[in-house]
Amino acid sequence: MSRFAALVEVRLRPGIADPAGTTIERSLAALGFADVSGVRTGKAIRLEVEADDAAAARSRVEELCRRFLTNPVIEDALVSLEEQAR
Amino acid sequence: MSRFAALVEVRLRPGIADPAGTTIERSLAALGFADVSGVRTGKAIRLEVEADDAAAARSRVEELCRRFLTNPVIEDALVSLEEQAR
Amino acid sequence: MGAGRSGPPADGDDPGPAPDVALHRGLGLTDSEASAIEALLGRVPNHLELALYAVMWSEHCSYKSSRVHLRRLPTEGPGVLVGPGENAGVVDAGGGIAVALRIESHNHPSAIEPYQGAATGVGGIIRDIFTMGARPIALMDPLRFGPLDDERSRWVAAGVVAGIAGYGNAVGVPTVGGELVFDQAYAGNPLVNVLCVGLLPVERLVLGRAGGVGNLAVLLGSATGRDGIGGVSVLASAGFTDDVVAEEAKRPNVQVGDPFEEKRLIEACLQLLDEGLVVGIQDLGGAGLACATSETASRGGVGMDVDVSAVRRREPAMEPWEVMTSESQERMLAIVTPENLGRVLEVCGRWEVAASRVGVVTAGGRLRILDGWGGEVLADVPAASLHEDAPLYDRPRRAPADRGARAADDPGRLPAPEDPGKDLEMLLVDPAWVYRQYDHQLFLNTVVAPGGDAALLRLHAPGVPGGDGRALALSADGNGYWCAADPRAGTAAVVAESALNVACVGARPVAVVNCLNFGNPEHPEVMWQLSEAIDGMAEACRSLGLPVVGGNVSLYNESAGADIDPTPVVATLGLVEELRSPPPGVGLVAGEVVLLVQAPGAAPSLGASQWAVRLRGHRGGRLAPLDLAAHRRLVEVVVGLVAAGVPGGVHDVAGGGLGVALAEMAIASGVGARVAGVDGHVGLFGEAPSRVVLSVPPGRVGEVIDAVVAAGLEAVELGTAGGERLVIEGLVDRGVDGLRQAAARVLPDALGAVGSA
Amino acid sequence: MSVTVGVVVFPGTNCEHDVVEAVARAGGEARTVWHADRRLTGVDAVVLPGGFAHGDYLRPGAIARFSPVMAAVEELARAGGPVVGICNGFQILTEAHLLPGALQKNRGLAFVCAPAELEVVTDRSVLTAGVAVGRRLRVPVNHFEGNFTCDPSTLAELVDQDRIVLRYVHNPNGSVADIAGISNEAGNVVGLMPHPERASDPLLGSEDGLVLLAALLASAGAPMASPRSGAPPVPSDGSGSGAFGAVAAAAT
Ligand SMILES: Nc1ncnc2c1ncn2[C@@H]1O[C@H](COP(=O)(O)OP(=O)(O)O)[C@@H](O)[C@H]1O
Ligand SMILES: [Mg+2]
Repeated sequence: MSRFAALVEVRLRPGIADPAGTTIERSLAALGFADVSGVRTGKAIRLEVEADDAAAARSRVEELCRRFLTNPVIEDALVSLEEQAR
Repeated sequence: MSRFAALVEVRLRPGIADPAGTTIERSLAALGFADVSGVRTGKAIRLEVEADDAAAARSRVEELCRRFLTNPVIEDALVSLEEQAR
Repeated sequence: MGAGRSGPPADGDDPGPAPDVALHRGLGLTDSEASAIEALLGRVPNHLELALYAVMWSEHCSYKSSRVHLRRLPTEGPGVLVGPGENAGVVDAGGGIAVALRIESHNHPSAIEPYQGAATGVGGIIRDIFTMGARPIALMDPLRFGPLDDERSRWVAAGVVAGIAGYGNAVGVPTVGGELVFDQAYAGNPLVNVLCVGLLPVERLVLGRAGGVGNLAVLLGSATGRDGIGGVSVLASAGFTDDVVAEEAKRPNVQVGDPFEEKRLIEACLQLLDEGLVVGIQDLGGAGLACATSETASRGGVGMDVDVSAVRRREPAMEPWEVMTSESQERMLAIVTPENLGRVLEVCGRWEVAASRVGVVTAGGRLRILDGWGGEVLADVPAASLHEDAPLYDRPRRAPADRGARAADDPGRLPAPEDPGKDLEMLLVDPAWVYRQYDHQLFLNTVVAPGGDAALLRLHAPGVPGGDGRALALSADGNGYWCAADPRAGTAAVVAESALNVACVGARPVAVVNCLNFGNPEHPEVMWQLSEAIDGMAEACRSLGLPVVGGNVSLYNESAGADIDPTPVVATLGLVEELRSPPPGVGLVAGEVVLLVQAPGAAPSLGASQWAVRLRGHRGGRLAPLDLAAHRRLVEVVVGLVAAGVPGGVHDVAGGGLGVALAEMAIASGVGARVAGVDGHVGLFGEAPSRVVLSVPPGRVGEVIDAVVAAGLEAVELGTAGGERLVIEGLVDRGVDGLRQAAARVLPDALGAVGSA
Repeated sequence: MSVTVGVVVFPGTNCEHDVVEAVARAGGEARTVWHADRRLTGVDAVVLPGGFAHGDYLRPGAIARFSPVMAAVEELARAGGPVVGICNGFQILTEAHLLPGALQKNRGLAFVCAPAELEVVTDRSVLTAGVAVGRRLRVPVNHFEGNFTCDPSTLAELVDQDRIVLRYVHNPNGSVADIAGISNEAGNVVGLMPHPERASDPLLGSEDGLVLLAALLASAGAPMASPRSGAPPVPSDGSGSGAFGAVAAAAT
């Protein structure tokens, strides 16, 4: 068994309104960041998983995303994985 | 000028309590995910920035993080960048 | 059990490294405090011991600069069950129910992390209440920030409000009122005060003390981390500077609140108390375990052995001194008998509250910190010395040099406004944007919600039997302008206003708590302000029959060397014997007569008024005099009239004067008025204590005037309510709806767009 | 014969006492049910009350839906028994897929506690059975995540099947089609953001919530006449018990 570190990015699905992103974007110009646009907000969840290999780890994390970490009605998830030194 | 897509991960600084992460972790065993641990929660913010080059883009996003997207008292940010096709 | 290797750690044989000067200073102890500790122990303290004294003798925990003055406050009265000194004051409300209340400040943490600073302030004050055995039923949040046109102040204000909402709503305690002030004096150092009220059956009253040698100390709640280490000594007891290094050093002291943990703690602790499973219970606040263990032991006249290794930790490699002084949130210490331990753990298990046995009550009064039961003794000090032997300072006091000149600089000499209606509009701020973010209705108690003169709540809570129609009222009040002009008279006027607010919802004021927000006590002017304010409060409370049942002192409110305006905040508790229907509230009823009831010869002054300070930037002048005896009679008359259901609307005249009071009544009810006889802009905006506006049905005006005159007060018929305009002859003619919109716009315009990720 | 309502308490729930009290005012009986219980014995209807179950961490309702009691709630719902989720309870019902859609953050990105004017859209639900369609009720809202969201086909289905139960007259949160409450197809499972229990006494400024609670009691007491299903509520018969989540108590 190895330990894998995962970063799960939970994003609002395309087409779902993101008032937090819109609000940030609206205040950017006033702050002198007119060069920034397209703000979308989501959650970043870091966790560790024990698994035999990277594929197994990924499939566990994806299952966790499906069952628990996202609400598929409005969200999807992007998983990135990294093996940890023991 | 090019356009760069950035992913900003806003994280609680090490040592700062993360009640959401702790609570999520506590419920995992009951969901059949005893192999998952070390849950930490943060924010994921995607945005686009116009800049001359990658270095300039990164420094703009990092400035935005410092001034607006994080409170350095309890949070820090991890920025990853990608040049966009026009 | 705790019978380990005995003997103090440094009895001649192994003194350890002698603490150097830098060490005790680094912990915030002065050289003379360090020598006092050495004399008290008869030896050189080790690092852990020094850390215990440093946090316990900090300004925050020991009140070393204010105690000599606080003694002058009246603290006793017929209904007082518990006065200052315990976690909260407790007042008998009749019918077998008692009310616990307490107010605290969280100013410094909120300045650097507004959301969490305010949130943890809410968490801390709630723990003070259920520690007494009371079910927390309501919060209030007196808030003061820098001006709305300052970007950082807007960020602080929006974050603080979100933090109070985020924590208070989730923990399930409604926030039923507060205050909201924006002024330059608070730009570098905002004031975030929080008040909590709880109800308990009188017989469940518990005090935070240990008793019974052999009883166990059980630590409940969150694991202990490095957050908030030394918070009381560093963060709460020193002002802000421009020094970036110093700011950085303070940062680790900010904590993150967990309202979900706190909610489970409330339920678990109340169940433990209901089942009679605890001998004593104490929250962990400032100074963490060091404070909770030594305080319970010293109150109970016993000692305690604490196994520091038994404390659940959130982080690896924590030093014993870090564990003992950490201010990690959402923790409680329960003293239980060994027989009850099993059941205690069962109750905690049901609520998913972690519990571990960390101490045992001992005879002899020593607080000993051990590394494992029977392990090394890491510290050994007299428990009581951490409290009772704390230094007491009578710091030098001096009235400000410009006092006379400032008083003589009367804003009455400023030119009269060309359009008083415009000035009136600019003084109106509707705080609804704030309180709409707070659950203010939970427990089905809120009869008068935020927006009235005082909150009015049914005396009713889960697990608290009875109540039978009784109600309580609460109002929190402060006025930095008045207190800066004259701390003694200003504070007395604040007490008077608070009592009158409570009366306006038909409740008899019975007790107060206070939060004394002042600048740096090492400045003699600040100590003079503090001393004067306490005298003013003492005098007003004595005259009005209001015992002070608790309080909090927050010093070092300064930034870049400038002290805040002296800002004592007073919260008054009122009681209603039988509440049959909601009181009339702030408002006007079309066709009714608008009456001003006041102490005889009231002479409003523009000195330190809202109009002078906020609109003209003029902070000089004198306050209108306060006749406390007349004020007491006014309070009684108003309570009587409201309880009898005579007026159709009631509002006290406070900040902003008669103009603002009339406008607020018109806005609240959507009914205008036509009034006459207001004497220019001084009459319109001048402030004076002891004034109330009533809307009275024409047929009952005679009876109201009789009651007023019989009480030695005076009634002035101002005019008639009705229509859609507020007309104050010769001064103001504005549509009520326009005024309403102007007031409603201020906060959403300034704060609504302060986005955060 | 009095109707008994089970009011489910999750760690972090805070409106359970208020619902129990308001149900009593509406003429019923209510008792609390602990989230770790697997049975709903002796209960004619279930209310999932408001609050912050599990702190609303991750998402409101995300953790609570896995509580042991939810299997019994689901069983009762499938058998046609009345199940009502108020506020956090509504969020839990959507997370548990007993109701469609999701509740997102309010459009104004702030918590809202205020009175709301509601319009009854259908009488074909356990919460509005016998209440005149079009009737206006004044019932407070109190939430941060009350902005009901669903895809267009779900919305069309809700409309076609007459499953929008209550609408806001002035939308406080950005909810699609001003939706304040919806039901399942049978009408026996209802979720709503407003708090009927907070409008249950003249001292509180409105008694309109009692209209809804009385309809619920009537529906529960006359299951055969319940809006769309002929099936009587069948109390579930689970077995065993045990706390959900780690029990962290430990003696050293
Ligand atoms: N920060 C706040 N939180 C909650 N309620 C507030 C806040 N600020 C003001 N309010 C409410 O708004 C109303 C008006 O406040 P204020 O003008 O201070 O009243 P008064 O002049 O009668 O003391 C009160 O009911 C008060 O409780
Ligand atoms: Mg008032």
